[in-house]
Amino acid sequence: MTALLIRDLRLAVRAGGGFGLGLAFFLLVAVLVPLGVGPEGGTLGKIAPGILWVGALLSCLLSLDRIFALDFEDGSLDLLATSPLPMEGAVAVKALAHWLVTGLPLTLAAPVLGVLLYLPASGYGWLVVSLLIGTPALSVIGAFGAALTVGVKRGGLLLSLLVLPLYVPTLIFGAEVVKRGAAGMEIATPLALLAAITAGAAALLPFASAAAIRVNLR
Amino acid sequence: MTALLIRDLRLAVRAGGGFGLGLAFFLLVAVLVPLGVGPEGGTLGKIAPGILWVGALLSCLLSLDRIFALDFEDGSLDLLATSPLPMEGAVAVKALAHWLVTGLPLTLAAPVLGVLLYLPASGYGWLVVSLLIGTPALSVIGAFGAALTVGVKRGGLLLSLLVLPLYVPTLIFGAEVVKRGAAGMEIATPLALLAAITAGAAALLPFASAAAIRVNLR
Amino acid sequence: MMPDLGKYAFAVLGSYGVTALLLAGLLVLTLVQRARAKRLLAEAEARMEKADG
Amino acid sequence: MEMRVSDLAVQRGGIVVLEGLSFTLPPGRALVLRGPNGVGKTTLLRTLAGLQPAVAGEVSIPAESLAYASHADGLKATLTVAENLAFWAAVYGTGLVEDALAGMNLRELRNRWAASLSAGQKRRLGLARLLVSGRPIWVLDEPTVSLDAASVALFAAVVRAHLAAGGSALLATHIDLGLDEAEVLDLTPFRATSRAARQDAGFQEAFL
Amino acid sequence: MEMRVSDLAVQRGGIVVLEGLSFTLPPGRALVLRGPNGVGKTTLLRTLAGLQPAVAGEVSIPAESLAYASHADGLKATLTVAENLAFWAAVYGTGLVEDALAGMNLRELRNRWAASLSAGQKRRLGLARLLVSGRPIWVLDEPTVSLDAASVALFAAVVRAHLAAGGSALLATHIDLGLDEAEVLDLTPFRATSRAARQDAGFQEAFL
Amino acid sequence: MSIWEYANPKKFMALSGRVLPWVAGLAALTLAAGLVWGFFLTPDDYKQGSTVKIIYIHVPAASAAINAWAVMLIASLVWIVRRHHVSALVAKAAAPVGLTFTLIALVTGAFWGQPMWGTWWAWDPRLTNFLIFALFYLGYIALWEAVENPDTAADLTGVLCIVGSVFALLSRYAVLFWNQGLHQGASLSMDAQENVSDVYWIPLVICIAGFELLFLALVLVRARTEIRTRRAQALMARERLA
Ligand code: HEM
Ligand SMILES: Nc1ncnc2c1ncn2[C@@H]1O[C@H](COP(=O)(O)OP(=O)(O)OP(=O)(O)O)[C@@H](O)[C@H]1O
Ligand SMILES: Nc1ncnc2c1ncn2[C@@H]1O[C@H](COP(=O)(O)OP(=O)(O)OP(=O)(O)O)[C@@H](O)[C@H]1O
Ligand SMILES: [Mg+2]
Ligand SMILES: [Mg+2]
Repeated sequence: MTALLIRDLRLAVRAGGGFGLGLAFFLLVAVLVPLGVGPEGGTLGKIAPGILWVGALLSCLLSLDRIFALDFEDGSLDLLATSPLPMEGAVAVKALAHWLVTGLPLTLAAPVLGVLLYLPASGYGWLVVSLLIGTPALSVIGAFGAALTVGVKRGGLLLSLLVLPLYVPTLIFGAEVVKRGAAGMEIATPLALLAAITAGAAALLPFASAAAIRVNLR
Repeated sequence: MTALLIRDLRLAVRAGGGFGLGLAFFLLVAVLVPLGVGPEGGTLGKIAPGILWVGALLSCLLSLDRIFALDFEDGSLDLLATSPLPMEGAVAVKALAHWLVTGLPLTLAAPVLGVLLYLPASGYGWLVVSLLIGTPALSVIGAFGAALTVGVKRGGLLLSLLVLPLYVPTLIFGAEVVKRGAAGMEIATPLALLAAITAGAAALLPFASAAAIRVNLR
Repeated sequence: MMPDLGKYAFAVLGSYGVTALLLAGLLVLTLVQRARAKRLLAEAEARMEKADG
Repeated sequence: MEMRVSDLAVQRGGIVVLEGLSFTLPPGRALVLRGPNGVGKTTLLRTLAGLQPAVAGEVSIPAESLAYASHADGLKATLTVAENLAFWAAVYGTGLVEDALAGMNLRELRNRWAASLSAGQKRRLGLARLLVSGRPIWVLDEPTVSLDAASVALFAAVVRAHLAAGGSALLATHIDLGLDEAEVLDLTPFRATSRAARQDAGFQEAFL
Repeated sequence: MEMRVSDLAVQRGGIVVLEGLSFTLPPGRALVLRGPNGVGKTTLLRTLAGLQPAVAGEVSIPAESLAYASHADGLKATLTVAENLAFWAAVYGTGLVEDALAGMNLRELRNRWAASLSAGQKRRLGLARLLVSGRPIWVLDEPTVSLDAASVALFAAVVRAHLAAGGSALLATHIDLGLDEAEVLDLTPFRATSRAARQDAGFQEAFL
Repeated sequence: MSIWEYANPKKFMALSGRVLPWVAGLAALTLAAGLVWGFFLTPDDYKQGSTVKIIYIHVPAASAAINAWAVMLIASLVWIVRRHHVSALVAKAAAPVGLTFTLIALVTGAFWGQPMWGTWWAWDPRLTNFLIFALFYLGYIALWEAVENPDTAADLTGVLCIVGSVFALLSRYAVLFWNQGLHQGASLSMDAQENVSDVYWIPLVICIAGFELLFLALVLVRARTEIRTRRAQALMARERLA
């Protein structure tokens, strides 16, 4: 298990491995939206929580197909499936690796991007907290989508289509936490729901993902 | 040339080929943003031109890596390079095919999504016009980015990073046309500039792309 | 000695501080890379000497 | 440590391709599968490795004893030769990296990126994975593709040593491996033809 | 229609791997390249195909006369066998699809998706591309990988017919193709070693 | 002797080895002098107060970052036209330095904007352009890192640098069109050269010189590192074959 985690992290930081690129994409969304929408601070500040969460979600999404597709294409997934590692464990570890290279850096970078979108000062803390609690769910759900589409050649966009609806609750509660936090309102309810989604997804989805992979390898 | 165009279009509509998925992604962005931002019509209407253009841009971006990566991986790009087709022509044709399966459907679907975002009525015509004139540039510039990253394993995100800054002028002028159009202002200048970018990119970039591909095949 | 920065102390010291950090980071990175390259090259050249001689 | 297969039928793409196949593979023996292209060798090996379910018949393989090598090598281009092997050694919980490197003549290439190997060198690395697995039953799909004569001989020697140590090997191949002591099983006679056998086969047959 | 190579040096990953290579390949002749794994066969063929520049020496090949087949087949999984071939026929401006299907014994598979072919069937389809190209000089990298004995014989017959029609073929391989009339060129003696030749070679040599 | 001679790695190493200590020393000296002068010995501006001291970093860093891009563009062109390895490596060496200077300009600008404009960030054309600039640098560096074969990487990044420069000009214009901005006018008592009183102007010029020298020194060191790495790689590769 640790070997798999280390391998995945090592592959991520090696040339072309994609570490930091999710982050870059997040940054790009935060830059492009003002370019498209216009520079007025009032409007931007109002949409900032939503846009930041949508941006985080899209960045996660883009690196999802790496979770299994590369291993499938070069045959390692076949070999992993015939190895002594339980597939459920492998899935969980790969989702964890994905979070470590995508969700975590994203969370840490979010406050800086908040500046670009004129996020109100009271929102920064909650932005970080909500991302920290919410992004693991994105990785786990994403791993499930990746497992479903692993056999499909370049299933990247199909993957997006499958996964995005599953992301909706996380997005709504996550953005709500930031919006309320920024407005100084009570945030306990959405935060609790966000945490519940993450916990539930992390506990149950690896089993579904492992089953999906086994089917796809047949 | 026509054979290549027909092949690329046929591959796109076959299983897993990605036709319609760019569209689906565009739709999802249009749905997710109101979910993240909140449902007030005033705010949404104001940001609609920008968000729609950003959405179109992201959808294009997501399908870019298909332009050359699949052909590279299965060896067809080597074979194409040794075939009688000039590489510049092949690049141009592939960008055209990309536009036909991504940019064009997107343009046609945009008015419907405008409704979701409360785009003011006067903006619909200009939305379609600006996308029609602007999206070919997205495909051509994207083909250049795809050509640069074709050797890189799963260069999808690197591609985004390289290409998005190049998209900035197109985005600004495109969104500006819609914004001004919706507000009933004069749109000749940004529209002319948008057209100039498309024409310039289509005339010059295929040469740079062909050079990049030849380098990557070495 | 220290000039009185008044209410802008945070902005001024902050920019000087971050600049110092960024420059120091770049400098350290540059020197580390230089040391590694030097070491690698020395090793490779030593081996070449042995092989040739 | 014996692999026993009785009256096995396997399917690919919803069509039964082989049926009525029975054999045993005791420790210390090698069995070479032959048959024309498309007869179903790959399909059979994938079924034995547990990657796809059998249509009919029984497969008995002791748990945790099988190592499978497919057409693809499962190498990571951005890991070095040694790192690639070390990963599999950790997965299988063995520490045999050095032996495997020595065994497949990869010592000199140990710090090269897998991306920069030639076709045959990649294949050698793929085969070294077997040594690192420490598993007794090897199931190999065209293991010597792209290998030169010397490497084929090296591979034969490796297989022989594995058999001598009580392991066994099942190999699908079109070319001569120089393993004269191995039994050969031609799959052509087991081509699925009978309607009956296809009857309750894969998902497609339910509609026949 | 003669391919002439004189004093050629080729590089891979910035290192000269072969040097001082000269040969001519007149119409009607086949030349088989041999050599251990990693000697540089693939590199040489890619250079001749124009995919990478030569380091030194001269290659003279008549324009538009060469067809190259690499380790990979360049098949599109979601096109049928016939569609795959028809594409290349259109690219090369020939209409030889039916002949090629017949030549490589693919008629029965013509409406199958390329994805559902076995390894050997895919390879046959990859080779059929050569027939469709109508080019006289074939440059082939391990063409018979994964082929069974019957298909190897079929391929040999196809090559013979090509030679008889005035074509020529350059083949890198490790196994016997059954083309006894072909000359054999072992690349081992041309391994690059001399310091001088390496001096101004690939990009790395500028730093030596 | 033509200047192309120095495109030979050996000659470049010899020459750069000789000038490097002087450049580095001079850079340290001018920087120290300019910053000490600026920070300790200039009065506060009547309007901006002590924040005016930020100018001694902000402006030199910004102009050095722009010059770094120019250096990369020229070096890329030289590589593509004349295929001199050293120039490709100089372009590679300049990118991280340029990126750092860009970041410094951005961060100091943000620290300055906070008290002056009441906001850390504004979508002002100059600022926006610099942000896009930073993204170009990031992409350029990422491309160098992602491509393994150094010659391929040099070719690809060269093409990117040229195309990117064209688009950078385009973006500049597009961004100006999009927003007229407040960088210049807003609260500056001293934006144009002639408005700057000598009290601030002289140390500022010294600082600009210091940053340019620092850039030169860092690029020299980094280029030397790249050359050493490439030589080590070449030796190791040869070893493997021998
Ligand atoms: C993140 C925010 C900022 C960025 C990215 C930025 C960027 C730049 C750039 C690119 C230049 C041009 C340098 C050159 O052409 O040589 C510049 C110059 C300058 N900036 Fe900023 N700036 C920022 C914020 C500010 C603020 C808040 C102030 C002061 C209120 C300021 C004051 C100046 C001055 C006085 C100059 C020199 C003017 C000139 O030579 O034209 N900047 N800045
Ligand atoms: N999706 C599918 N639908 C129908 N038939 C299929 C499908 N996929 C594979 N087949 C067929 O199944 C048969 C078995 O293929 P398999 O790959 O097992 O053959 P093989 O013996 O390994 O051949 P080779 O020696 O060429 O590797 C082939 O005839 C192939 O054409
Ligand atoms: N990036 C690289 N850096 C250094 N050496 C490399 C690189 N890529 C390939 N090589 C080496 O170049 C040599 C030539 O490889 P090539 O693929 O041409 O061999 P080959 O004769 O086709 O071998 P095979 O029979 O195994 O296919 C090999 O020794 C290989 O290890
Ligand atoms: Mg097979
Ligand atoms: Mg080869």
